[in-house]
Amino acid sequence: MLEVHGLEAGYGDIQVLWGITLYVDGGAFAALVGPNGAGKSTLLKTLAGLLQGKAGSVLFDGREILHLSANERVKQGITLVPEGRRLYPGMTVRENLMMGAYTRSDRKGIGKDLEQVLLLFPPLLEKLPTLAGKLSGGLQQMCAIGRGLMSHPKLLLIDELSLGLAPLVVKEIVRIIRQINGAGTSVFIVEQDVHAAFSNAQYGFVLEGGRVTNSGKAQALLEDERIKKAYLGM
Amino acid sequence: MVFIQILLDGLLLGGVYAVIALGFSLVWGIMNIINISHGAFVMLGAYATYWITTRSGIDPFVALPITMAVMFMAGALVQRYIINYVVRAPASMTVTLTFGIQLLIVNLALGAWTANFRSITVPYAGARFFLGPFLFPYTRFFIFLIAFLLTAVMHLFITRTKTGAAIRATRMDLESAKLNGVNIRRIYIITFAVGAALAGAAGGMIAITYPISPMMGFSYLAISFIISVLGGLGSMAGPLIGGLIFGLIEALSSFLIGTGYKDIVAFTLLVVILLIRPSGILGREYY
Amino acid sequence: MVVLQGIQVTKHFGGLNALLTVDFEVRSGEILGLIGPNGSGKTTLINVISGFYPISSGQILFKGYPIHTLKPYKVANLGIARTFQVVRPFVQLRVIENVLVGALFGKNNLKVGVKESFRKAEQVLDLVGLSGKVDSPSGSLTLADRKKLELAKALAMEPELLLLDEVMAGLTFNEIEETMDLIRRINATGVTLLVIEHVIHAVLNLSHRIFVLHHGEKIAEGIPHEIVRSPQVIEAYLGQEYAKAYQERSDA
Amino acid sequence: MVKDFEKKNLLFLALICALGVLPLGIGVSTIRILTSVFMYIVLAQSWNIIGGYTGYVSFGNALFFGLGAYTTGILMLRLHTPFVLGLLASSAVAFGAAFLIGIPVLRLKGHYLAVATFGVAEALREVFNNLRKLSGGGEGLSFPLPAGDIRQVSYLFYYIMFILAILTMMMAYYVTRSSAGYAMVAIREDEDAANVMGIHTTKYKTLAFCLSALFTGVAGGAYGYWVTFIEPNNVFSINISVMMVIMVLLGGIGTLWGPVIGAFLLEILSDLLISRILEYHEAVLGFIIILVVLAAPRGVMEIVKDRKKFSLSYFLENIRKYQA
Repeated sequence: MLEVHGLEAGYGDIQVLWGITLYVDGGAFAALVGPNGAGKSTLLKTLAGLLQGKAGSVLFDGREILHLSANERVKQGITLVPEGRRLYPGMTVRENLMMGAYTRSDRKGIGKDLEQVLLLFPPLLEKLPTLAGKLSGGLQQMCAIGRGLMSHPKLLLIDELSLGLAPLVVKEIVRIIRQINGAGTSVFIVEQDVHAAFSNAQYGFVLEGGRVTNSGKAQALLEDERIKKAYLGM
Repeated sequence: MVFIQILLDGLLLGGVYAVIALGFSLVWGIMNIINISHGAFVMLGAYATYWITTRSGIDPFVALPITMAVMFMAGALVQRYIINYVVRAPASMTVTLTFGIQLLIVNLALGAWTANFRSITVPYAGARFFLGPFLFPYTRFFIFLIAFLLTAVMHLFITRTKTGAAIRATRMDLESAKLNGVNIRRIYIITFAVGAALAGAAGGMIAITYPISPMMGFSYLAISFIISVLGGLGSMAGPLIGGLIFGLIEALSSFLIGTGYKDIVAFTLLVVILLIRPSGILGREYY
Repeated sequence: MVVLQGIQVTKHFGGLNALLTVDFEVRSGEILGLIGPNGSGKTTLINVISGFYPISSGQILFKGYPIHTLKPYKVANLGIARTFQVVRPFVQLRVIENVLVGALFGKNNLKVGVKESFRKAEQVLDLVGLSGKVDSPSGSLTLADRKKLELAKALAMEPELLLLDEVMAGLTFNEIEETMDLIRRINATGVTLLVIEHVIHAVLNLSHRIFVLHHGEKIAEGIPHEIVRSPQVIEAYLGQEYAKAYQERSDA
Repeated sequence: MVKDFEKKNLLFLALICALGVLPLGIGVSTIRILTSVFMYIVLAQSWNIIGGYTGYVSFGNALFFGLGAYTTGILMLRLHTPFVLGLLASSAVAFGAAFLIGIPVLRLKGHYLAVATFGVAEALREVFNNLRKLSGGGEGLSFPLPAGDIRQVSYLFYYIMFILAILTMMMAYYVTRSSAGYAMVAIREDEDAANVMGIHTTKYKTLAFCLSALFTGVAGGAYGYWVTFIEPNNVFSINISVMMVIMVLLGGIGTLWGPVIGAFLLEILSDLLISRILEYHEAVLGFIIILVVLAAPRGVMEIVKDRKKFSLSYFLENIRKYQA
């Protein structure tokens, strides 16, 4: 579904990604891990169209999308849940969720998806009229993922899912993401927490210094000593 | 008695001020651009109303929506082909650029329409009614109502419509808005065009009550500054409340200290508020 | 001798405890490593030491003198320099002029003239290995060179205590080796260092002592080899489950 | 290197000498234009110190011009002080005003600073419109007429503005090469980073503001005596504040020679326009402002420094740089 070949990107003169090649199959749950500064967020921003890739190709459903803008990619079916949630703090939870459906005009479909999101994340229901800026971290992450789902994506990209969340909350959200994935949406998460990433994904990639240094079945990666080395240097 | 009448006059005038500042603070708040040419847009709106009224003979109040539509288009064009290219530029560039636009518009208007004052005469110009001992001219009273109406419509537009939500979203988190599929450029065009339409409405309202000339805009720019700072940039109610407060302050200071000093009071107020509370008296963190 | 001492340092942001009653000390002449996962409060600690944020409660003493109420420039004038994680060169100045600013102000603060400060800046650039790029516009440097420049700016201030915030993030293996070497040489000239680093193997090799922050609290402190074996640290970095699994594997 | 330096200096000296004897050979109206160019060099270069080098974009620097004009005027008219003493007083008043205004106002940044400086200038304009006894209020203030025939008078002001321009240039030259100058540029580039490097930012921002006021005030005093009649709406005008900004942008912001080039080009151009199309000259000026900001916001200096840049793609790149 998503095929990335030799992708190079960065900020201004500073190149961060050096020829990234990876893929996400239709319906898959894929994960990418890597230490701080490896270029994880840069990769996702480039995939979502917030940053322009300098070279390489990004194929989505067989179509080249490297030069599409962010809003065009949303229409194609790629949605990014950004690092740090990035909700609209002065909008209510409902308004935030509805902003997720901004590109859609099928009222019925939107209504159905809103119901679906509230089923997936029941705690959001009573918070609908609350300003998003006043939610706890876990609820914010739920709202952010819910907002992403409201665009009815084919591929959901999630950046730093576990950042700043208590382990139990992470577990709960990961469970829901598996549910989302089970319903047919492809999921690609980028994580620092190796376990949260690889114990749930089918396969994964390791990013170091702007390059993919390792990839394969998630279970195998989880047991790979090299990952620990990348993190703890032992 | 006289004192209360003066306050009432101040309030009525404050309504017009509110509409002048409404578009200005919208553009400032959403796009982070101080539009120095806002006063020139007010002037263009005044002339549009004037020409529509004098040429076609329709009532100036009826001409207001037409004026707004014309100014909306003008604003959209200016945003698309000029301002769009400096939206991310530092203040030195945006302020200077919009000053240039102002200079261009005002001097073209001077060339086309001369510096002479013109006024719209309506048959009901002198009509008034009394509420107890207090006097209300009909035109000013209507204008005051329209100011409220426009503020209410803007409030509904910003809070209840999808486009309004996208405008607020763009203001709160640009990247998130992009990720939700908002076309930022289009949002900016709509925002600036609405700002211009509101400037046009204000200009029309001024043309109904005062003589107009191409040079009229600048003092309204200054008023926009003051009211935006007074009311803060966080809401649609800000300019209304700021405008009413400013109308009162202006009336009071002319009455108590003298007409010559009202601008000193106004500008001193502007600077003092900026220093004490730059987000304005009613300013909110979020739009 | 203790150069810098933090007593019950606490910093709230709204309801969030970025730092919670953290006690720490930096001893004269040492390299102290500060590690912890993302969002654990490392950068916040540097920000409060350098006077960027006021602390919510507690005390920070520099050579026994309280500095937690001082403005950043005062802290700098006393002899504490810092770098920024996201480097902040003065983009429109040449490389040497960037460093010159540090030499002119910093600890000496105007006691040295412009000419002499230029010479000082040249020496520092030599030390960090940027002598070939003295006149380059600083905006045109590569990331590795920008990191070096960030270090040079701080070094030119002639600090007694240098706070380094992830100077190795984003560098290649060789560049990291170079930087480690450089930090050792700086330390050898008598500068005390507090080093935040995510490149763990570097910080383990480099530091005399290490302390670990997690969720704004100190969870461990000690010499490098003990630290990496601490279950709390492994858990903080790799998650509870991973730590458990790792423990089982190494037991087996 | 040394030779290069000497060549530059020689060129500069030759230019000064040429401009020094130039008025002897040209008509009074040309002298007048050049006098005006020199005055705007003073204003633009002064603004450049706070707006260009320090990055605090003031839109109210006309207030120093106005204060200077009125200080000299009031002293000459009411106390019959000599002109030169008036100028000295103007510099002191402008400097002092900048100090008092700068400390609170320079805490603001960006748009808020722009609006606040504009507000202070407008408030002062209104104050002088109302100080009838002291300043003549809105009716303006007439200076004593300078002695001599038209040509002699035009020489006098030519040389006054010429010397002021040289002094301002020298100030800019020496300040930007001093530690204070480096502090100012560091503040512009990244105020927080400057702060942690040990720079007392408030001190240097205020200093920059005071220096930018100094010769602006003197130029105001000289201007009043030159044109013999001033009114608040004229000398405190936002147009003067904006002209300073435009000239610096046109020439090259934060450069030594940018303000000179900008003042020269814009003053000559606006004079040409006035003589050709009086009615629309300000409209054309507005158009030029728009073009400069869009296509060459870093001014002529950048193109002078690197002539290869002078191409369509350079301008297109500038236009695209800040778009949404």
